[in-house]
Amino acid sequence: MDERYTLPIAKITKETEDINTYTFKHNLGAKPGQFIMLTDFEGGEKPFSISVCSETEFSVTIKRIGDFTTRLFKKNVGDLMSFRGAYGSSFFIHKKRVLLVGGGYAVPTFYFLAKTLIENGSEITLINGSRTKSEHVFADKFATLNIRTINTTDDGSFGEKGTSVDIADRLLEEEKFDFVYASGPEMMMKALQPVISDNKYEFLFERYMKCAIGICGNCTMDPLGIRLCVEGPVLPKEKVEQLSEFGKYHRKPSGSRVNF
Amino acid sequence: MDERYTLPIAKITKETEDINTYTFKHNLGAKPGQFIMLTDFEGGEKPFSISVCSETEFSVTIKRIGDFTTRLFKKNVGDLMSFRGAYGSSFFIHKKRVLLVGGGYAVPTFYFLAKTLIENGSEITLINGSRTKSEHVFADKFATLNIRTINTTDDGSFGEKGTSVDIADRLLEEEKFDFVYASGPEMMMKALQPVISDNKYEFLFERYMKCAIGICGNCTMDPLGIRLCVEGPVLPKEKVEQLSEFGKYHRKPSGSRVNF
Amino acid sequence: MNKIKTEFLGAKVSSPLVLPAGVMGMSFSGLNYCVENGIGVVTSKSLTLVERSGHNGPVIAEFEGGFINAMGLCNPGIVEGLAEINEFKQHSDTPVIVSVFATNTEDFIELTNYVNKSQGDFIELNLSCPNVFDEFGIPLAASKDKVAEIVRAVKEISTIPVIAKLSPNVYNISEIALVAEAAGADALCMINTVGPGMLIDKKMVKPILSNRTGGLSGPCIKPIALRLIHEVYSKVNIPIIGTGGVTNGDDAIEMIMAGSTLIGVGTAVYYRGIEVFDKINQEMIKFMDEENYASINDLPKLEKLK
Amino acid sequence: MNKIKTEFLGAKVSSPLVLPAGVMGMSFSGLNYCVENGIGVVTSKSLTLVERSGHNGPVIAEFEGGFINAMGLCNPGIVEGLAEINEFKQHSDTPVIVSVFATNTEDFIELTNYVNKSQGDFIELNLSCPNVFDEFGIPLAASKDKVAEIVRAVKEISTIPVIAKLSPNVYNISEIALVAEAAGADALCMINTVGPGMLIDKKMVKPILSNRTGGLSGPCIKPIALRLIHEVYSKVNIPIIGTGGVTNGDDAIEMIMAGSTLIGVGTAVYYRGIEVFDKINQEMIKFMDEENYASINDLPKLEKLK
Ligand SMILES: Cc1cc2nc3c(=O)[nH]c(=O)nc-3n(C[C@H](O)[C@H](O)[C@H](O)COP(=O)(O)OP(=O)(O)OC[C@H]3O[C@@H](n4cnc5c(N)ncnc54)[C@H](O)[C@@H]3O)c2cc1C
Ligand SMILES: Cc1cc2nc3c(=O)[nH]c(=O)nc-3n(C[C@H](O)[C@H](O)[C@H](O)COP(=O)(O)OP(=O)(O)OC[C@H]3O[C@@H](n4cnc5c(N)ncnc54)[C@H](O)[C@@H]3O)c2cc1C
Ligand SMILES: Cc1cc2nc3c(=O)[nH]c(=O)nc-3n(C[C@H](O)[C@H](O)[C@H](O)COP(=O)(O)O)c2cc1C
Ligand SMILES: Cc1cc2nc3c(=O)[nH]c(=O)nc-3n(C[C@H](O)[C@H](O)[C@H](O)COP(=O)(O)O)c2cc1C
Ligand code: FES
Ligand code: FES
Repeated sequence: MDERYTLPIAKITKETEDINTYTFKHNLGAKPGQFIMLTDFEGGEKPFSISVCSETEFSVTIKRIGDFTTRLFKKNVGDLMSFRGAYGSSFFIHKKRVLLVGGGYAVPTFYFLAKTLIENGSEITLINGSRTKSEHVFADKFATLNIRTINTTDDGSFGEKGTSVDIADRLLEEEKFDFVYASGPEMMMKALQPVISDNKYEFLFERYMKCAIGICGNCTMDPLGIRLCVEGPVLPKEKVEQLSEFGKYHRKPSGSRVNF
Repeated sequence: MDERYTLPIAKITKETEDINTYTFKHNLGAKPGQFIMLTDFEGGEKPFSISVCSETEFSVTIKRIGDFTTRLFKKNVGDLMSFRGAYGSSFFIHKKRVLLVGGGYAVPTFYFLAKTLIENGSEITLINGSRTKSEHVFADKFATLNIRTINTTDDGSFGEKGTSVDIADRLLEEEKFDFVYASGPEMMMKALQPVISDNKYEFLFERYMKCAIGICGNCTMDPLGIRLCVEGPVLPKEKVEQLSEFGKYHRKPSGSRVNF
Repeated sequence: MNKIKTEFLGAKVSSPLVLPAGVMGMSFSGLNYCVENGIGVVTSKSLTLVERSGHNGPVIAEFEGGFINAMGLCNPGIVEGLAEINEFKQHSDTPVIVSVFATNTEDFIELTNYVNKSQGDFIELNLSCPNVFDEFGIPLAASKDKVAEIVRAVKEISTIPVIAKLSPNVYNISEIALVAEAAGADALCMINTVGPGMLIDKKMVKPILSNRTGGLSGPCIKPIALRLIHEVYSKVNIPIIGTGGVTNGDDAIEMIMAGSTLIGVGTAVYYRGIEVFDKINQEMIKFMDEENYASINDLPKLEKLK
Repeated sequence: MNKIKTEFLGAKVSSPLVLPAGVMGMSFSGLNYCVENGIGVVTSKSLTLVERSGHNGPVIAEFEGGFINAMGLCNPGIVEGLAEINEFKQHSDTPVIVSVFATNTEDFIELTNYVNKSQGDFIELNLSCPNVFDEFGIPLAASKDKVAEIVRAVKEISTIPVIAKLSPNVYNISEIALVAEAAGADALCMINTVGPGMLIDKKMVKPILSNRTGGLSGPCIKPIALRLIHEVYSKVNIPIIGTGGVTNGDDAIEMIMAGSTLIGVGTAVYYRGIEVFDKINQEMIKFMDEENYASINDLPKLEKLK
């Protein structure tokens, strides 16, 4: 059965003006890269990546974007929310030298990934990028992990100046990595792709999701037809290279295409 | 799931003019005393006790009585039949000195019971009773088991002369048994009851059954309300002693009472 | 157990759970066995004027999520059936709903006259059996006119409250419920089995049920029951016995939230044994404890539809 | 795989399995993914004249034996939808059924004019969506007159065969099927989702689906589908795409025996993965091998009803 849980929000952590982390006391049993479908039964159910996950609690880190997330930002600790999942594919756990390239609200899922990689003895370099200091997330949390982190902002207001892709480009010229992970805006990943074309990698994608269980077909990726909610959201290089819509278009709730 | 199997009749053994044994190649996984519901999808589905049961096949030994069994007696090896089960309670396996008191078409289920008792090291005495030689069943089969068997007919045409109850009465005066099992016409069991009132015992009952899964209520036994298809057909002494309908009446398919 | 005590049309009941018509309701002892296992109200098998043996077997078949059944309204007839109920009443003060089935108003009136003389506490009109199509055609509950006529006629003469049992297989359930209410029904029982459906033996190429088709019951009909109950609850002012697929405490709570006052538990007897009633009672109490509801009567209901 | 080759309205199909409307049918690539996994015929999401975003989430919820869903007919509109189909056709010769939805004859005619200009092989009239009640009321398939009118109008202008998709939630399915046949339908697809049903979140006391209700699909509707298909098969002379709860080879065989020519497989994609089509193909072949049927076309049918 596709179980649904309805629980009070146990904790709300303000990360930036527009990004909050919501914590629930529940043993989700998820793997890094997976997501939940979250709803308040007021209209709308949306996918969010898991940013923290232990046997007693899990968190999702959410950016205020539209109707649903705006309503969510008005909720308080103790308010009930309902979720199902975890769904989807997860990141391959590579035990050697890995590079994590992240951008914006999509970085926090790397926290869950990094914890798991550390447990498996990987040697981690994280690029945590954002546009500007006030939008930078999880820097403190990553600092508590014993990993090499490079913070970067487009405007240089925090960490280095430049995009995550700029930093990745520089690192890859100097060093060798066995595996690259990317999670961030699609155009960031699109820009990253040529930079890491000699590497093995996995990208975390976002597409509009409705059923999240692989039947409605709203989240299929052209031309493969694979469903981002089942075969994704984490896709390996071989798949990414075949995607004709990557960096070009995605589909609205109606299924109609919109260009990035 | 309440599984249903449709299989060809693998073997038909004529036991008497009116009694046949039907064998199916199927691992039923039943316990002695349990029954199946058998149908040919021509109208009617009826309960029959399991007389032989191994990992590769099982048998039911059936007396021609009414519409359904008359149709059944016209079937040939290879004809398809459908069954579900095994259902119901089973005989307690007592490992010491046991007495089996059987009558008519209800005796064969003691073959399955005896085999199981033997495996458990019980010391078995079987009274195999019938009205007359031509109605006597399974004498040969029981002879192959290394147990003490007393064949008896009302008219003395085969084995001793007398009813199963007469023989049981005599044996119990002379010997001690740790447990008594009875399977036969209800009036036989009714007559047996006072004879074995000092013993522990179990009786196998028959009542009209429809669902066989404990919901229709057609097979409940007054005044307990227990369902013969779930809590029975094998009932222990404590239950039997409380039954007000025992030897008095049973219920028709309509639920209406008919006296024996 | 105080938490789950409630009232139904003036009668005190120890649990909101009801044994629905046709399940374990053949004999006084079958009803009593359910009482011993925690049921709050029992319903007899649907009784007809004349004894009926019902359909030939197989009468029931399982599929994923439920059963189809076509018992064919087997019952010993109203006289013997009421004798069982009276015998039950000698040993128990648990309220009894007498379910009756007929195909026309005159017969329903005659049945009611019998029931008036029995110790039954409520009379339930089975207007919705889906398993006697070949014999009687589409259930009465599909027609507003017939529902109105029969309920009115029975209500006029019945000395005990009248419950109308509705069919799920209609598009206009609230209209039918409103008609029943207007005609004087004191309560509604819904839903009867869904469909009907059919299953096939693919080796013998035959329908499994000898009646070919049978109504669906069990967990899979719960969403349909919840939807219909909520729609009807939004419109009527009489209590509803919510029935259909209730298998555990969560289901029972959902039934109440959808608008039920009492909750039928039928097919679940197969899934969880005769102990199912006690189990569901306990599960409801556990939920109320966790969520701080003092009584089953405090449980909130879904917002009504407009 | 030769055993399961068959024909449907003159088209050769590699497997009798059909992807029904609304499942994986949003994009050319989704359809193609199902073809790679063994489906014989694909159906598009039901297309409307104007783009629809569909209902807010949650749009789907599971229960024992199935799902309720209320997607709300989300689709990119007929023009973009047909563009996806044409793109699909560039890569595949698998037959495509174009499903269209409208609420009146004029719109169905307009939709048909678009479909005529596409590479779709069949047009399917969704007369039976149970998830847009609030917006559009009771499905058209509940009315004989509307079914007749729409099918006739579409048939008159359609350049490809016309399939009518029927609703299970009626008492007179064969009458409706006969009306569709008489109006010129070349085939029937049945059944659409059942109910609809509702599920409740008991902590928040809210319906789980944002549309409140949703149609039932999955294993638990199979008995209803089999019953209705058999009844319709007994009366009409046009082929049926039997859909509803088919999850394994046994189910598919039963559908054929009930009277189906092709078999829809939707919700099972959840239960058994996208590989479900190949799995069912193999399971059908296994059954045919065991029972000595040389071809899917040799499978016997249940005796027709009189
Ligand atoms: C697998 C997955 C993981 C995600 N993880 C996170 C996360 O950890 N944190 C987070 O803040 N967000 C995450 N998202 C995105 C998140 O689901 C959307 O931001 C959210 O649904 C917006 O809802 P809304 O009602 O507030 O905005 P809406 O009003 O629905 O959307 C506002 C805009 O965003 C677009 N949009 C919405 N959802 C998507 C989508 N899934 N893909 C592409 N565009 C979309 C809409 O088309 C619209 O233009 C994830 C999405 C996916 C698919
Ligand atoms: C648990 C159980 C185990 C059984 N085991 C065997 C067995 O191993 N071998 C065997 O031959 N028979 C057995 N029976 C009895 C068998 O089920 C019936 O003989 C059979 O159903 C008769 O079917 P029919 O259609 O041929 O006769 P019908 O026409 O149905 O019946 C003929 C007469 O028998 C009566 N009758 C039918 N079934 C029952 C019943 N269950 N209880 C009481 N009276 C009944 C009818 O009321 C009628 O008077 C068993 C019954 C039960 C309940
Ligand atoms: C074996 C069986 C027999 C039934 N007989 C009757 C009946 O005689 N009269 C009636 O109104 N409903 C009858 N029903 C319907 C039930 O009362 C109930 O409405 C239905 O089964 C749904 O509840 P459930 O899912 O809890 O079983 C019967 C149901 C079953 C399973
Ligand atoms: C998510 C989902 C979306 C559906 N959308 C449509 C649709 O747009 N048009 C339609 O005619 N049927 C639609 N249906 C109904 C299916 O085509 C099919 O008739 C039904 O699901 C029964 O088959 P199944 O049990 O194999 O899923 C949808 C079903 C599901 C589960
Ligand atoms: S969201 Fe429905 S298939 Fe992925
Ligand atoms: S036969 Fe139905 S309860 Fe026993």
